[in-house]
Amino acid sequence: MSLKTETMVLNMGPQHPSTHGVLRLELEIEGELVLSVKPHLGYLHRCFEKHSEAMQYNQVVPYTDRLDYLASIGNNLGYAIAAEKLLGIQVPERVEYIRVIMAELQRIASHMVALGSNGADIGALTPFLYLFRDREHILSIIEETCGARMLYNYIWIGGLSHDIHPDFVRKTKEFVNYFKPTIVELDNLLSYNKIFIERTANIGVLPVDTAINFGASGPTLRGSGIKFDLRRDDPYSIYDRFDFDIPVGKGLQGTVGDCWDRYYVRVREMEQSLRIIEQAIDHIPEGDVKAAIPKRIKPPKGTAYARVENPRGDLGYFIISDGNTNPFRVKVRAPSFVNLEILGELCKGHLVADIIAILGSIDIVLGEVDR
Amino acid sequence: MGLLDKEFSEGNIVITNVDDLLNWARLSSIWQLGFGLACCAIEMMATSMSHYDFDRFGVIPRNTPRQADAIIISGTVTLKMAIRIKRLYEQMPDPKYIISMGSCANCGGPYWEHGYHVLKGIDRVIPVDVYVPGCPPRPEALLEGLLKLQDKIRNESLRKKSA
Amino acid sequence: MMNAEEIYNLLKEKFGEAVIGLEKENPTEPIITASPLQIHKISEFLRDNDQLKFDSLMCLSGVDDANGEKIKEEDGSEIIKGGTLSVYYHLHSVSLKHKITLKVSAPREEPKVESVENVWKCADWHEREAFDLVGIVFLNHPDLRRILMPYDWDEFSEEISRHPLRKDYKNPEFYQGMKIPY
Amino acid sequence: MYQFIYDLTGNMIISTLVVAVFPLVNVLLVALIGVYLERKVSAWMQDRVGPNRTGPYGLFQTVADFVKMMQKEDAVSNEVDKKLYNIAPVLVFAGSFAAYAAIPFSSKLIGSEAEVGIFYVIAISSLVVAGILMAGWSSNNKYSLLGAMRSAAQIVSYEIPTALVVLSMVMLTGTLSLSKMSEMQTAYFWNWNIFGGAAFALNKFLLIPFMLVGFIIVFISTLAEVNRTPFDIPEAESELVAGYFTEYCGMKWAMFMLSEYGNMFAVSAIVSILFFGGYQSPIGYLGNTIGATWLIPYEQAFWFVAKGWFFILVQMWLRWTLPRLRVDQLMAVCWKYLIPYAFLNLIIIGIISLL
Repeated sequence: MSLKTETMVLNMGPQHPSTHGVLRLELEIEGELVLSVKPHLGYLHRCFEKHSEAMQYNQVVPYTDRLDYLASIGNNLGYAIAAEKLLGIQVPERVEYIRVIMAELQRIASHMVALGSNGADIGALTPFLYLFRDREHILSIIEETCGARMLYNYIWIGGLSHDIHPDFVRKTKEFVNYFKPTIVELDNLLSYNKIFIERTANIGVLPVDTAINFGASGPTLRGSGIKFDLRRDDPYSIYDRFDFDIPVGKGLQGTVGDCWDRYYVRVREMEQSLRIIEQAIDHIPEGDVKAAIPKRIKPPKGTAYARVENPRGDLGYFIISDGNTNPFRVKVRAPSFVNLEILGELCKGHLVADIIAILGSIDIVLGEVDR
Repeated sequence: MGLLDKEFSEGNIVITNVDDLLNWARLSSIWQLGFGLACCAIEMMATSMSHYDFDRFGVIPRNTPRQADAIIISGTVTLKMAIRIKRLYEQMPDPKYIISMGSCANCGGPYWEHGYHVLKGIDRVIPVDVYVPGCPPRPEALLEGLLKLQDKIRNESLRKKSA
Repeated sequence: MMNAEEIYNLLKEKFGEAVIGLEKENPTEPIITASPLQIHKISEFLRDNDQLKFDSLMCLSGVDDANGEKIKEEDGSEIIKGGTLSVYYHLHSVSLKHKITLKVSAPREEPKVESVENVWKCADWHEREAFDLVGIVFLNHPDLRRILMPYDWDEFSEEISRHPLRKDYKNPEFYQGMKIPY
Repeated sequence: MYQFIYDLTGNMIISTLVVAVFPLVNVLLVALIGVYLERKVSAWMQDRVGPNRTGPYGLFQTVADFVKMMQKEDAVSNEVDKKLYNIAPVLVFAGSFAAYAAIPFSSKLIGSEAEVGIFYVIAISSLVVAGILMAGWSSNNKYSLLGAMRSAAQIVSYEIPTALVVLSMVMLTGTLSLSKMSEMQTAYFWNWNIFGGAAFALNKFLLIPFMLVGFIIVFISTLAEVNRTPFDIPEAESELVAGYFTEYCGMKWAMFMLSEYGNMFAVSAIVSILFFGGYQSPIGYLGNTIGATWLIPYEQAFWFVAKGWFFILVQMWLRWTLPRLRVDQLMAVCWKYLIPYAFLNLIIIGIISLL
C-alpha cells in the first residue's frame, strides 16, 4: 500500500521579504522540496514604453531612471547612446570620461545592494548594513554633482545635465582608497564564511549553454564561466581605452555557475570598476559637457538598437523613430527580465531556502522586470 | 452618573493620562510592514540602515502584516498591486497607520498621465495618514514624515471623536 | 563574422520566398524582413548554421506600425483599421560576435506569428509581453498568457482597451472598482 | 526560598505565589532587557545608534513595545482552529516559564530543589515543541506550517546531543540536582567543571579537553533549541516571513517573544550550571572576606545573572554575525557531527571518571 501524498502550492510574494520587491512566485512544493517555480510579474508595470511614446526624446530620460532604480546612470547611458546613434552625433571627450566614471561608480553602488541583499536573504544581516553604509559615500559623491540621491537624470542625449562638482575628483579618489580595504572586509565577513559557502556553493548551477540560450547576461552569465562583457566585446563609449579584467566564475567553492560564483563575480567586478575609475579620473579632459544639438530633437526616420553593460547585464534600447519629436516606439531589453526567466530552470529540485539564495544571486530589480 | 460613564464622553485627568501613556507607547513603537514596492523602497531601506537608522525612533520592519503597525507605501502602486495592498491593510490589526511615500503613492507621480496600469494615488484604495512628497523622498523626508505621524498619534484619544 | 548582406544572401538562397527583403536605407542597422509564418525555421537555421551561430536572442519587440487607415470615432478618439503589426528580432552571436536584425509583419486584424520559443528560450517571456501589450498571437507558444497586465484585464475592458501599446489604445475607466484615469 | 518565605509569612498560599511570581518577574525582565539589548547590540555591531528616543538611551523602548502590543487588536482569521490557536502561545510560554522552577539563582534563591532538576528542565522544555506545532497547524497558513515542522524537527533532534552531554555531566558529578551540581563547583573558577571539576587529581587535567568539547556541543545545541541564528530556520525571516507565528498578533505574539527570551536565559543558565559553576563566584566571596555571610546569596545571584547574560550576549553576537543554515544542513550538523561526538565524549568522560 502506498501513501497518497499531495503537493502543496506556496505563494511567495508579492509581499515577501526576499522577493526583492513585488515579484510573486508560485512554488509547488512537496515538504520542503520545490518541484516547480512559476513567476508572476507585472506588479510594478509602470507603462514605461507607453510614456516614452508620449514624451519628447529628452523627456524620456527621467523615466529611464526609474527602470533599474539601483543603476540609474546605466539606464540613462543606454538610452542616450541609442538616441545619439539615431541622431548620428558624437559627444565631447569630457562627457565620455565623466559618463564612464559615473557608470562605474553606479555599478559599485548597485553591486553593493545586490551582494548585501543576497547575504541578507541567507541570514547575514550585518554585511548588508555595512554595504549600505559604504553606498552612501557613492550617493553623496554623485549627489554633489547632479543633485539627487537615486534617480539622477544626469546623462542627457548629447551630453550631461551638469558639469561635475569641483570636489568630484578629490572625493572619488578618496572613495577609491577607502573602498579597497572594505572589499577585503566583505570577503572576510561574508564571501569566505563557511556557512555562506555551504548555502550557496553547488546551488542553482547554471551551465553555459543554458545561460546563453536563455539570453542571460551580466554577472549571471559570467558566473557560468564565460568571458562575455559588452564593455570588452562590443565596446561603447570609451571603454576600449581602459585596462580591466573580466572576472568569471571558476567554481572555486563548488561547481562553475553556482550561486557562490555569481556572488563572487560581483565582488571582483567592484574591484575592476575601481580600476577603471582610477585610470579615468586623472585624465578627464577640459571642455564642454554638451554636444551641439538642437533643443527639439528630431531624428531621421529609422531604428536604432544600442546596448550597454549594466550592473545586471546587457541593457538594450530599441528606438524606432518616425521622424517626429516623440519616439515612435521604445522597447527596453531589460537584463533582469531576461535573467529572471532562468529562475524556473534553476530552482527545480532545490529546497525552499535555496530559492531565496538563487533569486538573490540572480539579482533582479522589479522596476526593470516589469517596466 | 458614575465615574466611568463620564470618562468616555468628556476628558478628565484619569483618561487624559491614560491617553498620554497609550499614545506614547503607540508612537514610540511604530513597526513598519517590511514591504517595498519600487524605487522609494530603496530609500526606505537606506533609512533603516546605518546612516539614518530608523531604529532610533523604534521603527523596525516586521514581515507579516499581523505584527505591523504601519505600512509605508514606498513606490508606484499598480492596479494589480493595489488589490494586494488593500488585502494587506485589512490583515493588519488596529490601530494601523499608512505613510504614503513618494509622488507615485501620493498621486501617481510621473505616471499620472499615461500610466494605464498605475493607480493614481494609494488613497483611492486605503486611507492615508501622512503623505511624504518627493521622487523619491530623501531619507530625511521620510523621517520627517514619521515625526508627523507621531504628532498625529500624540493627539489621538480614547474619547469619542467629536466629529 | 558576417555582415547583413552576406547573411541576407545566405538566407535568400536557403529559404527563397520566406525571406522578403533587406531594408538598407535604415540609418543605423540593416533589417532583414521575413514571412511571419516561416520565422521558426529561419530562426532554427540562424541558430544552427556554422557560419552564423546566432545563439542568443538579444531582444524581441512587438510594434504597432500604425500604418493602416485612421478612422475618427464620434467621441473624437481614433481607431486604426488595417495595416500591420511587426515583430523585431535582434540576434547576436556570442561566439562569432556578429549581429543582425530580423523583422516580420503580420496583418493587424489577424496578427499571427510563429513562436521561436523553442529556438531561443528567452523568447518565451518576450513573446508573452508582445502578446500582452501589442496583441500579437504567437503560434505554437506553450504558455501564451498575459504577463505584465492583470490576467483578468480582458473582463474589465472593451475590445479597444485590451492591448495598451497599440496606437489606438483607449484606457478603460475602471478596473475592479478602482478608477484608472487621473 | 519557599521555606524562607514560609517562615516569614507563615502562609502557604502567599509563599507559593511569591515563589511562583519570582521567575515570572525574571522572565519579564529578561525579555524587557533582552529585546532592548538585542536592538542595541545589533545597532552597535552595525554602525548604528539603536533606539534612543524613548526614554534616556531608549531604555523604555521595550516598555513602549509591550504597552503598544497590549492595545493592539486581536485580529484572528476566520480560518484558524480557534482552540489550538489560543492555547499554543500559552503552552509555549508555560514550557519556558516552568523550566525556571528548578533553576537555582543562588544557594537560597531556588524554586524547587528537586533531586531530578536537570531531568525536569529537559523534559518540561520539550513542551515548547507541542505549542509550536499547535501554533503552526492551527494558523492555517502555509508559512506557519512549514515553520512549525522545521521547528519540531530541529528541537527534537537537538535535544539528543544536549541530553548526551548532560548525561556525561551527571555521570561526572553523580547528581541530577542543579543546585548540588552548582554547589560542587565552589570557591574559585578553577573548580568549575569546564576546568575539570573541584577534585584535584590527574583526572582534572585529563578532563579539560573533553569538557571543552562537551561545552561546545551543548552550547551549539542549546542555540538550536532556542531557535537563534545560525539555527533560526523555523522563523527564518527571509524565507518563511515569520515562521510559526506569522498569524499571531498583539499579546499572543508577545508571549512567543517572551518565551523566546525566557528560553534564551534558561539555556544560558543551564550551560553555566553545567560547566561554569552555576551561581558560584569565580573569585571568592566578599561576604566571606568581610565576615558577612548573609551577603553570599546576593553575590551568588549576581554572579548567576551575570553568567546568564554573558551567554545571551554571545548568542546575540553570533546572531548578528552569521548567516543561517539550511534545514537539511542543520539536521546534518546534529546527526552526523554533534551526536557522534557527544557519544564519544560521553564514553571518554565515563572512562576518565572511573580512573
